[in-house]
Amino acid sequence: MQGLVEILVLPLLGAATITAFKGLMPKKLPGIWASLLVAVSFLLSILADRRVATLSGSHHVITGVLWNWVTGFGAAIHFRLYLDPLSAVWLLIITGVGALIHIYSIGYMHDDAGQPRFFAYLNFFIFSMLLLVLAGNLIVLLIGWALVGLASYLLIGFWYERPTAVAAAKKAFVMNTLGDVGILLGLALLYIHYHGVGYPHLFQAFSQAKPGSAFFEWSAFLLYVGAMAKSAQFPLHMWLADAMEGPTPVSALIHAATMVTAGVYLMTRLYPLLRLAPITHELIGAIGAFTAIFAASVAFFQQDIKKVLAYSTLSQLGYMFLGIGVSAYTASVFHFMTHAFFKACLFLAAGSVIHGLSGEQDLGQMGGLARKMPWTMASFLAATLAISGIPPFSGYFSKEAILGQAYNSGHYFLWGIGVFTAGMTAFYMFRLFFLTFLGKPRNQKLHDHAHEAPLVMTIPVVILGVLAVVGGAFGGWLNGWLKPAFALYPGAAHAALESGPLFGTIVTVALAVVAFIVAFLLYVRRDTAPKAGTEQAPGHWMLHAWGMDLVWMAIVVNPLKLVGQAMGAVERTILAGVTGLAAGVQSWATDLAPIQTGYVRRYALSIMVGGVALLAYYLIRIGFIS
Amino acid sequence: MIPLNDVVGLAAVIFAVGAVGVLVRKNPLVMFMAAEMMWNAAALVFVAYARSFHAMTGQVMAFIIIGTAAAEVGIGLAIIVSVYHHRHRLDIDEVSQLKG
Amino acid sequence: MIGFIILAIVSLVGAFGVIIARQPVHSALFLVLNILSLAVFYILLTAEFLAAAQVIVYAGAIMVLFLFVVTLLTAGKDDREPKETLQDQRFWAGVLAVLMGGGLAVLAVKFPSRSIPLSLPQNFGNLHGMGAILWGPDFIYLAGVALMLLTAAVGVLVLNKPRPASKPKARWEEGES
Amino acid sequence: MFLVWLMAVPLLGAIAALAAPDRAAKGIAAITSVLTLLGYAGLLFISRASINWAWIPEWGIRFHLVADGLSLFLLGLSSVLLVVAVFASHKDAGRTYYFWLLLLGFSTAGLFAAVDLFVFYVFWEVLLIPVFFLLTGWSGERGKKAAMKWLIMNLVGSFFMLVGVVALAVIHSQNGGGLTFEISQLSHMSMSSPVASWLFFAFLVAFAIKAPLWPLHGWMPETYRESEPPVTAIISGVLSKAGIYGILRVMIPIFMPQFREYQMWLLIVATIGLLYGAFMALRQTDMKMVTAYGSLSHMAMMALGIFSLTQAGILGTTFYMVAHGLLVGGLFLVLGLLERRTGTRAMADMAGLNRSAPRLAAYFLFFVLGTLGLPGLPGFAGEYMIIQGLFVSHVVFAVIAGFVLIVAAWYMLRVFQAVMQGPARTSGIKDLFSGQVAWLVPLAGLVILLGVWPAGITSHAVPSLYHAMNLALGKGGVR
Amino acid sequence: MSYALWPEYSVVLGVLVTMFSVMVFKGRSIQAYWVALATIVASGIISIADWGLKGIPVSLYGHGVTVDAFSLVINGLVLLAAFGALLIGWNDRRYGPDFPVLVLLAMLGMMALGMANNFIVLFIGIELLSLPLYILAASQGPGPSGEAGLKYLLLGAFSSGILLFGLALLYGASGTMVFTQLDPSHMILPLAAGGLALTVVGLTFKLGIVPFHMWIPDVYEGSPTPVTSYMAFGTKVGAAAILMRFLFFGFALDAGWWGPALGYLAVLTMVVGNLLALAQKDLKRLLAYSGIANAGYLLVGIAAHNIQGARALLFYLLPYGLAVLAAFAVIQVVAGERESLTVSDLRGLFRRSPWLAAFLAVSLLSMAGIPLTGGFVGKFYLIQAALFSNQPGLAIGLVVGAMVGLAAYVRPLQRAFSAADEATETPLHWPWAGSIVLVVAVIGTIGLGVYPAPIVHIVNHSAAFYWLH
Repeated sequence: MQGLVEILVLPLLGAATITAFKGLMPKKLPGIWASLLVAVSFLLSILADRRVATLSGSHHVITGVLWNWVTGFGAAIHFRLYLDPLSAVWLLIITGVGALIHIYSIGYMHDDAGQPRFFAYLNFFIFSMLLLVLAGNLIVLLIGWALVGLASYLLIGFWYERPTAVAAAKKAFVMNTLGDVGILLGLALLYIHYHGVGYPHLFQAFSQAKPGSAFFEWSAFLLYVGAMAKSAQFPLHMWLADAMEGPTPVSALIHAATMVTAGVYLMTRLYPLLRLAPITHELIGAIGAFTAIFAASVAFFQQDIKKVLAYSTLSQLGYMFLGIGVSAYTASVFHFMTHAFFKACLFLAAGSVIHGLSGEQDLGQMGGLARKMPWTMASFLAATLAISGIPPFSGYFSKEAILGQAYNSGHYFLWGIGVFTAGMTAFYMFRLFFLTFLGKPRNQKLHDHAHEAPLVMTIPVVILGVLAVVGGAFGGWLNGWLKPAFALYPGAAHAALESGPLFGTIVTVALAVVAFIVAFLLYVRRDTAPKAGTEQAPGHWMLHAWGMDLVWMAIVVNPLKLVGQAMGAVERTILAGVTGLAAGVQSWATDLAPIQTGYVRRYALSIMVGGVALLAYYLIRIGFIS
Repeated sequence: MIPLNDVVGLAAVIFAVGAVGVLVRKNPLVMFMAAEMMWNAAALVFVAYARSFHAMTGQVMAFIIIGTAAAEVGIGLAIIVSVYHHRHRLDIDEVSQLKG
Repeated sequence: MIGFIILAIVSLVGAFGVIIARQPVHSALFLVLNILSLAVFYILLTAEFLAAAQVIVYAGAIMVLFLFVVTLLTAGKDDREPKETLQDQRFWAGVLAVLMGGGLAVLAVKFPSRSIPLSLPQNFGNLHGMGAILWGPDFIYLAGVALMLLTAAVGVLVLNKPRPASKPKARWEEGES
Repeated sequence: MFLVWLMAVPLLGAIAALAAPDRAAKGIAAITSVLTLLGYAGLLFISRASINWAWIPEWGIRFHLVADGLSLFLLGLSSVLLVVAVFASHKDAGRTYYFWLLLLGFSTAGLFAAVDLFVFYVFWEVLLIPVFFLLTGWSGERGKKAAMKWLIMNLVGSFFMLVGVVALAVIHSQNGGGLTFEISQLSHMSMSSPVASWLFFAFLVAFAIKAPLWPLHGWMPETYRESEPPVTAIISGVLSKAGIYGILRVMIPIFMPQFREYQMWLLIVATIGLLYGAFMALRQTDMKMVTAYGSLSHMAMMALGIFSLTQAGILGTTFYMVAHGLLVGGLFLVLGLLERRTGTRAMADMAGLNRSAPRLAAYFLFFVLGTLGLPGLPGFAGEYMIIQGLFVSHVVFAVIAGFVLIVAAWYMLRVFQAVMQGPARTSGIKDLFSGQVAWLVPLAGLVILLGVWPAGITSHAVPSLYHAMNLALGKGGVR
Repeated sequence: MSYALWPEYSVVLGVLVTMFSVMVFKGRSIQAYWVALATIVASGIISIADWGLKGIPVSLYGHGVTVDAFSLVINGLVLLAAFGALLIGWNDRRYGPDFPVLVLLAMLGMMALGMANNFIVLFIGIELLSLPLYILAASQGPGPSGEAGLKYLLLGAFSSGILLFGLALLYGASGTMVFTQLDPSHMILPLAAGGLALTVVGLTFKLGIVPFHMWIPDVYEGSPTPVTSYMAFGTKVGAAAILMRFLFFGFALDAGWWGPALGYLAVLTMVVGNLLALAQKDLKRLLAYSGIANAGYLLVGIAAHNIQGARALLFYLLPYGLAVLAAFAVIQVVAGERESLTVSDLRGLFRRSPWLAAFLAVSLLSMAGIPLTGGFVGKFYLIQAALFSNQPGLAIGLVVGAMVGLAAYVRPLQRAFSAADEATETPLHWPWAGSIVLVVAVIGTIGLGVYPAPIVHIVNHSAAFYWLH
């Protein structure tokens, strides 16, 4: 198993030790210890990846069975780990970005009472996420899948005394359970047909199969439901926005960089299945595109700095699924990587801002912070440029790759949406940037106390900022690196990176620039209030995410409530029936008792009655009376 | 020579009359007499059949019945006396405290 | 045959008299009538010994006992039959008795038992015969009757022993003494 | 040998506890239960322990107990929960309490090991009595009502079963097979279809009442509400499994044709129960009741697993019985600790207890997660196998079962968050004492072990399970 | 002559000696009790000695009495009943020197019923059983006791009349009085049918079958407790024995036309008895109704009319009797001076005397038919019998009756095991004799439940009526 187990176990060890000995540990130790472990497993991951790279043969896979998970019906299901170039990418991002965010958190959480608990959860999350990507079959993947859900539940509800946080946590967990069930059903379906859920086994089977049967559509769709819930695709997206109740590093790590992209991982991992399920495949792309533009529109007028970033995350996830939909797998992975860089950077920077403003998140209270926190501003700017797709920043390349392949594969409509969304992205990101760092401060008091974050926080931010700038350079490497992973089984026709038509690029960039200018004019020159445009029709709806929460209440929650009430009535009747029956027999007895009148002659009469009856019966039976 | 089955029929009637007596009379003594009458009817039947079978077992049975009746009457009257000693009326329906 | 009918009427008069007479004394006397008629039947059925026993035991001992108790209990009280209080008691009693008695009578009359053409054996039903049986093979029945009479004796003693007004306090240790 | 140990030790311990003074009772009970557990550990090393003594030769009844893969782990479950329950009980509960508790352990051991129908029935009814007295003696008038309901409903069920038991043996002997109550022999018997159907339902009703399965769960709410937490843990953890176990052990081998005939109806009713329990749990305001109705739903899940008549489903049920027993037992015990601290069970009366009792909260959350079927914990493994089985037989029910998993997450988290999270309104409570952690930790460890390594049970259960099902295969069998 | 009747002879002897001792010693003369006890023990020993004896089975006095394994088992049960009654009443001053004498006399009657083989012995047995019980029932003054005695007397005389007339008709129909010589195929059938109907009425009256049961509650409630226990156990043993002999010896063949009626009566009895038991407050009355219900169970064994039925009936008598003895012993101890004991008087019994409560629990659970008690095994055997005779209705009726009765048996237990109010916290005194009965009964009940095999063996041996299929 060449070190996979160690990579897995180290974070778990961290979580366990911190939980067990948090009482004994000095104040700073948990953070340092946790970060150290993650960093070590980052190094181990690098080694493991090198080992994968140096593997001979066509497919570069390290795999092995730890133990039998369950046996007894059909084929045994093993507890199998599996490392190939695809999971290697995730491995690196998870541990690398994870390590940075751990370090950042040391500073960010330094004065929080629950600090050890926080780092234990964080380590536990890293472990679960690694389990997810290192899983060798769908069951193990599902275990990791659910455990990251649990981790995010714990971390969203980290400040458990905030009712909003608790509610958000529950919402996230329940919606993710929906996803888990989807995967569960999907893998059960696959198991029935292929008597196994291990990747190599399944892929072998897929590569011989003919596309287009309902079975493939269903299994692919069920698995996609899982991805949907985890990656917050429309209509299962609400939990992600609410998840911002958690501490900012959590938002950066879980709800931007890693966990929410698990769906992307699952879909890219199962690309041979997508080939067999064309309808679902198209659906993925369409929903992805819609999610992208929908989220972008919602992000337009958000008032909360983290909300904006959350919806932008949604939008970027939409891009990734769009990429999957047009089977631009490498591009999606590429975008996932760059997105991990710049979005983590954005969140951490936002975190520094919030930290600097002692917990203030409302854009209405910010402004003009550039002078106060230059480093943060610089990296935030870099990341903003990256996400807006301004060349030569990283975002440009990855987004370009996705759009280009969308165009090449003939999905012109999706392409159009993508391009337009790119423009919107540029607008709301720059709006955010301007409202935060430029213009004149809207809350002087806060502004006066604002200060640059300590080094332990700034350094990770800057590193990520740099990555956000240069991340595009990894494209070529990634292309080569993933080629074996996608070449192994049929179905990845356009997996490799392709460049789109030139005019596409021009239009995209032009839109971005225009959006930049508009934002600049509106929010720096005119310095419009953040609230502007949220009163009347479109803006209002955009601000409230088009009222999707209400829709959910209307079509899902309330009907269930009604069913519950009906069943409550049934229950009352059942219980009443039981007691009623007993009471009925009892009262029957009490009514019958007076038959015993106490008069001897009545008793004699009853004897007489019995005697006559018996006599008559016998005489009838022998046919004397007939 | 008298018709045996008619004797049995007569016994049946006496038996029924005795039963009626037990059912309708309220005086415990009279009820008891009626019961004795039922026994007598039975004894009569035994004797009659003994005659028809030329076997004396029936007569033995009748004799046993008479003897038993004597003993029973002794006990019965003693009980009735001990129960009705302090009561003013010989009414069986007064003795109905135990019920339900 | 005529004799049988007359006897039957007499015994039935006695029987009905028992249950109709208003006063227990009359009932007792009617019962005597009934018993005596039965005794005559016994004689006709060649059971002299039983007839004698019937007269002596019933008409003699039992009825005397009855009359004695009647007079004892009804002394100075109204001994007239109280009103019927149980509703429908009489009606149902009549119906059921008619059904049962009628049914049995019909059975008895319609199905005569097998009768043996031979002449009666020696000593049938007279003192010798009965004695030979009762003090011979069937002695045990006599013993049983004896035990019952013994019981009756004990019973009379027990039931009429003077009883203290208030029950004595139970002294558990008494038992072991 | 170890089987004898497993039954003799609790019995002797019970008598000893009764003889001992009140303050020594708990010590004796603890020692006894631990010894029992050790005996069980010994059992694990024997492949197929069994007792087979003549009991009533005239009726062909043998005192025949077997610890095969089917019963082995349920025996383990009962001994583990017995230990935990004893440790979790009040110190001042009194000797009779421990007497009944140990007697319960004795009778459950007998029940799970019995393979002679008569023996099975004897223990089946005997274990009603300890629970009855535990309900009567340790709670007020409402407890008495609950006890009455418990006893009468269960006995009503099992009396019909009694007729069924005897009828099976009689038919077997009238077929010329001689009078015997050995399940393995009765299973080869041929019956006329209507008779078989009547017997089938006679058994099914008895088992369904004990489980309980909707709509025969009338005794459940009161009993769970009124009983002491350790007793609730044993009732819901072990006794309820007896019902399902009975279906597996007795009905599957004998009544397979009837299962086939009525499968659709059985599946439908069980599914109604599944949804029903989940939604009722969602409506409760009493945290103990939420768990109670939740387990009602889970029992329906197990029933579904059996009624799917597939290897996966039945195996899943076999596993899920043990898993659910540990989980729900632990959960009820934790709730008991909570109730003892707060003095209430109404979720509205408590909030934010996490601040004052983080360790309690942690274990509470652990068992909540296990109960709602979090992958990685045993509940999930069982539910997965059951759903796998349902997929094979009827997809619709698999989908509904999946949906219920979501509802389960909903209502379980509702409890946890209402009690532990949110702004702390009440004054704080004491956190777990080390003594309580001492029995919680091994329990949690066992749960995790089962979660990551279900094969530990399934691989053992399979041979005897398929033995039972191959007995059935003669009559249609299972897929 | 053979030793076959020596158990009975010894009892007669015992009666005489007892009465003599009464004359000799003044006062309550506990000596009479001792003599009676010695008699019972002696008779028991002789019965056991007779068990293996060659020359058994034997039929004496012109087939009047048959001594066989069956009658010996009945002897054993009857002796147990008398033993229990005697000891329950032992330490209570209210029962004078007459008590043991009458108990012995009634016991003689029951024994006679056990071995009766013709109408005369049947009748003698019935009367010899009843007369002492009339006296015992009425022995406690004109109050409830007198009422009980009077009711028992009048109804007893009435039913005896019916019985006699039925026997007479049977005699006429068959020409013989010996059961084993009765042969339905050579009878005048209608006459036999009428006779059988009336005879069954007379016998089931003693057994307490609905609708001939109505004397039972009143008489049981009014009579002194030991007498009640004697009636509940002994009378039922005798009646069941004679009913079984009479029907299985006399009418074994073509049971088709008389069997089913008994089945209906049995079901009716089981349901009504248990149902009315639910409504009772007074404990003795409750047990009276449970006695009716149990009579129904016994009748199942007869209605099944097969070898299993005979065995099951014979077996069931023992656990039933033990449960009855235990229950009435508890009542005697708890009630003390009072004649009656209501269910609510049991409140807090567990606090006052845990063992007493435990014993009560065992006996009531045995009546309810919970496993590991004799009652369960008995019911189990009865159900077997019903199903072997292909009459599932009987089995269903049995369990339905048991279900209905449950609450009746359980409620007293709940009272006994619930906390008492301070008033009743006085500890109870244990008379040694009653304790013996209790211990014997409870051990027996549990023993029968845990290891019934030997008893089952004996019963199967002694109820071997080979002509039953």
